[in-house]
Amino acid sequence: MDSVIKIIPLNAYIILSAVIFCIGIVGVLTRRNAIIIFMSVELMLNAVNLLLAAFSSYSGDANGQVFVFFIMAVAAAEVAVGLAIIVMMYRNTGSVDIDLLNKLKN
Amino acid sequence: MTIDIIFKLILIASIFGLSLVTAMYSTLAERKFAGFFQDRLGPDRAGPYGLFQPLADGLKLLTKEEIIPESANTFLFLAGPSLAMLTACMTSAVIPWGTYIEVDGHKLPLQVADINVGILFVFGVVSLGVYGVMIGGWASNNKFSLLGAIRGASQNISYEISMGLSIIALVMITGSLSMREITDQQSGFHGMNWYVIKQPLGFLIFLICSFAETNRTPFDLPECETELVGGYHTEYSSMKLGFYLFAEYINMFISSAVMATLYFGGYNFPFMHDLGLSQNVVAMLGVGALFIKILLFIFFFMWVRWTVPRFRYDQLMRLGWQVLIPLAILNIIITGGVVLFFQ
Amino acid sequence: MDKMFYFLAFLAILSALMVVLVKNPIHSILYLLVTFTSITGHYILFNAQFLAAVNFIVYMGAIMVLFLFVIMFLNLNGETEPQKSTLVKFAGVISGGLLLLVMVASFKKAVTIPLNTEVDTQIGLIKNLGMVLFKDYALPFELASVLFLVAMIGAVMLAKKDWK
Amino acid sequence: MITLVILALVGLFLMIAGLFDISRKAVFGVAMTGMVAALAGNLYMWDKVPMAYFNRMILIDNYDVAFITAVLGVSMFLFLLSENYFGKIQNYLTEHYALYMFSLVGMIAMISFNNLVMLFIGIEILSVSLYILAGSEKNNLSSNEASLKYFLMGAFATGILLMGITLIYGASGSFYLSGIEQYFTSGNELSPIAYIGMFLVLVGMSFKVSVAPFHFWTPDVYDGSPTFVTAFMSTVVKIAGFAAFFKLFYICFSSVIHYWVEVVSVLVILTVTIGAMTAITQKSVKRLLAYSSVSHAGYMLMVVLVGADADNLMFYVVAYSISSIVAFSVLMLVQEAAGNAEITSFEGLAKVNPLLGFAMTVSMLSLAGIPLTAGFMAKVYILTSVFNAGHGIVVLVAILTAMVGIYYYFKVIIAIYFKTATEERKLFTYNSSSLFKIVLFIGIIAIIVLGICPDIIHNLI
Repeated sequence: MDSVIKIIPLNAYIILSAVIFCIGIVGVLTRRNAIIIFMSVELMLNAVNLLLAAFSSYSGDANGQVFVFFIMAVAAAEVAVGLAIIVMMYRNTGSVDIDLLNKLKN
Repeated sequence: MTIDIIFKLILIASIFGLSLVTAMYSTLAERKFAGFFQDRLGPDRAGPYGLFQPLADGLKLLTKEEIIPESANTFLFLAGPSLAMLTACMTSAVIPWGTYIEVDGHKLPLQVADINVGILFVFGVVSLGVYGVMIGGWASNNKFSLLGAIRGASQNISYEISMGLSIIALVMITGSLSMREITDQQSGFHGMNWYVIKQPLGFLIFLICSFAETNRTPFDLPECETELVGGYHTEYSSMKLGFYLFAEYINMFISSAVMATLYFGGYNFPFMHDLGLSQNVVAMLGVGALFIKILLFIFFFMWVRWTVPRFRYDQLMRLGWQVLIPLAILNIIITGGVVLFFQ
Repeated sequence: MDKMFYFLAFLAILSALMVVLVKNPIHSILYLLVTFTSITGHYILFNAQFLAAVNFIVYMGAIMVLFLFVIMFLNLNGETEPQKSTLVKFAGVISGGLLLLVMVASFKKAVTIPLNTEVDTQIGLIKNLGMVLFKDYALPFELASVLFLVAMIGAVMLAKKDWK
Repeated sequence: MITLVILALVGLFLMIAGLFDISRKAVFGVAMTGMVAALAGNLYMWDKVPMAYFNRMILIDNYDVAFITAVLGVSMFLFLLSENYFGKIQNYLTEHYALYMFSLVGMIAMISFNNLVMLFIGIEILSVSLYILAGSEKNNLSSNEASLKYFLMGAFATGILLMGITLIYGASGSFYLSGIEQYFTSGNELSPIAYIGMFLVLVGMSFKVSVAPFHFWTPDVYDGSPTFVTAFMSTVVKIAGFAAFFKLFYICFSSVIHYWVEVVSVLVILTVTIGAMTAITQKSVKRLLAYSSVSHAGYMLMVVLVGADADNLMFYVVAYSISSIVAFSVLMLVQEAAGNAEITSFEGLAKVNPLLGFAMTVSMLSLAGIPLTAGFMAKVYILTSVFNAGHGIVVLVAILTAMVGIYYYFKVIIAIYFKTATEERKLFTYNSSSLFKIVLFIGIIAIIVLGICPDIIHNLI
């Protein structure tokens, strides 16, 4: 089986990750549901992971893949805390809308 | 090259068929054993000793009316059981069913894919198994189903941790994540160098976690009839329900196979290399040995089901978090110490 | 192989778009799951087996289950989500699009590593990665455990109901 | 390195101690002892040959020792002034302490990093602890909001920062600072992805240290969090953030400074202006301090802009932190007595409690940059070096906004000295122990002494 790194140019992967990354950014900027925003952030992190793995494989350097491993670990920790925060907020307000809190305070 | 591919296709087909048949007859066996444990006969009308009962059940499920609740999300409602079935069948790809057989000088391993990270693959697929339950339970739009789905999710997440930890202790001894290599390592001492001897605690934890992951009694809270009217599959009928039930039995079969492979020597059987038989015969006998081990495990699953009562929810959580996880960590520490000592 | 790449790339982008576009959070999660699956596919194409397995277990098996769990737990329905004003949405899309434009424009000629070099395709195997991880990256690995401890404290502190 | 280990172990120890019934004083004592031990272990490294640990994951030279000392010293100062905060925590007391210890671990990893993995993990340990601490008042909606906003923005910033790191790795092929530096100084034509990576790192770091226009989360988060956490975030965390920011840019990107110097100077101008302008209208002292911290971040960013003189940064963060902590500690007491943080709550404070009034006044003077205080000398040093580097406009804008700043800082001073307290407010008691008074007094002395003879700290590195 011929490896993909001999056929597809690296630029294709750079552009693919850039596209996914920007979709994530747009998601963060346009949605109001905290969980969806958070999922968009996960999308961004995955774009980063993909790009790191691509760089690492194309240059034959394992460091990049180890970094991906760390990003995954951090993402897992962030998810645990983030969802706890969202649950806490839902308990108090009954909603996960990020703009609602401003209204409640005033 | 072509013979390899043809052989792989035959292998896949026969594994798939075997798991289906085993699952089918597990249902009959379960009812028979239930009858035995409760001092009654069990099914005995369809065919001699009720042997055609699974076929009759299948026919019944296939011909029953399809009911999809009006308020349910149709696509997800259908996706739930399909996902459950899919994840149940995926694991069998990395299990080594036997050594290899020789045809025309070709060595044909009895394993669909010997991937480098076999155990991780099994673990990953097991952790995906919860999606079938969750999506089905949510899509039904029924509070009992939702409760069952949430219970299923939290139970699976909780027990996955100790399962992973017990696997880590095993991997520390084997130094490999490939299922085939782990099985081959157990062929020493006349085919009886099984890892259950070195990892008794790890095996016990793994066993309990497999019960929880397959939602079998005493961990069948996601579907308990008395409180949740069937849990996540309350709203399901006909073959969709059949898929859920079937997936449970396939899961039981597969987790038995994984346990047999990891801890009970897989296709190794005592004195396998001392009998002086040809390679093909040894391979076939090995497959037979593996299946005997699997069937024993399946019997154990049923034995437990008809003996032990169901846990309460808080007991389930306490067992997972306060007993199994510390035990699994202790197991890792002991294993690490022993491995270092003998290095 | 190149067909595989294009198929997976197309799938990843399409489902990533759907994550952001659909209203129902549950559907978003399922589309995100598809994105992760296709990214796992890319890892397999790289022969990065360990990453593929970990992506499977961590992202699909743990993180997304948690998301799904929380959404079901809170019983959020897509129809009730208030929308941002069109202006904000427009601005968000424009800024994201601009960033994409700048990135793609500059990446187009950014060939950093020449194609077809004889690189080691075995680096993604678990033995190799384990060596790098536990020799060079031992300190960050240990610090990651501190991070998990923090996350554990946080989850218990914030999500549990107070006792008096 | 020993510092890192000690703090992590103390955090662990505190978590286990939470299982047993231990008095508040003992817990506080353990945490302080741990920090003192860590500080001693850190000072032991002073003026040694720069040492790399764990396969060059961290590298400790005088720069790192100085900033770690600043972080530890300032947080000890803050802890000593905050007995009321820890006294009020009902649930999870030891976990709170453990979180502070772990966040210090993260900061030390951030400061002494020699590999971008360490920077990333350090930032994450710190941020995750802060998300939790910001939301630790669970029944307070503002605290919830602060936590959620901080979390979402922090995760977003992490994503951007990571993309930057990835692109730099793609261009240079290394995560080690030396490898990246080598790539940027090699003189070859740089790959376009290196530029984009550099700017994404800039944006990500700017988010984390709240530099305008990426500061919009700051007021809500600083306002909503418990006041102690706000003080912690706006002083200790800022020291660590800017130490990492400066180190990264100084070592890696200073050879291509002409590409980003204009961007950073725009950021500086925006930050000082926006910070000062929005602070004018604030009625709450807490919010005022939040905006003032944004404006001070602008000054700290100037050091990055110049790309040299780490001792200026050092002096500035120490001066700013001490002044700010004195202000926050007074604010905490007033807030507890009056129930809110409005400027009106400070009216007549000088008569009711002269020490608190004087402390607040000195810290406000220092934050405003009035001569004979530490804040003045800090501003002088930085503005001189910026002027010498040829950024006249930045200096001009900074001086103008500093004048605006004087207006709103003096609003507080006027309230303290020239307004009379209501009858009700005269009866307020400000619970403070003698330890608190002594430490507060030391703080006041430090502000003035640093203003008169700044060489105690300046020129150390």
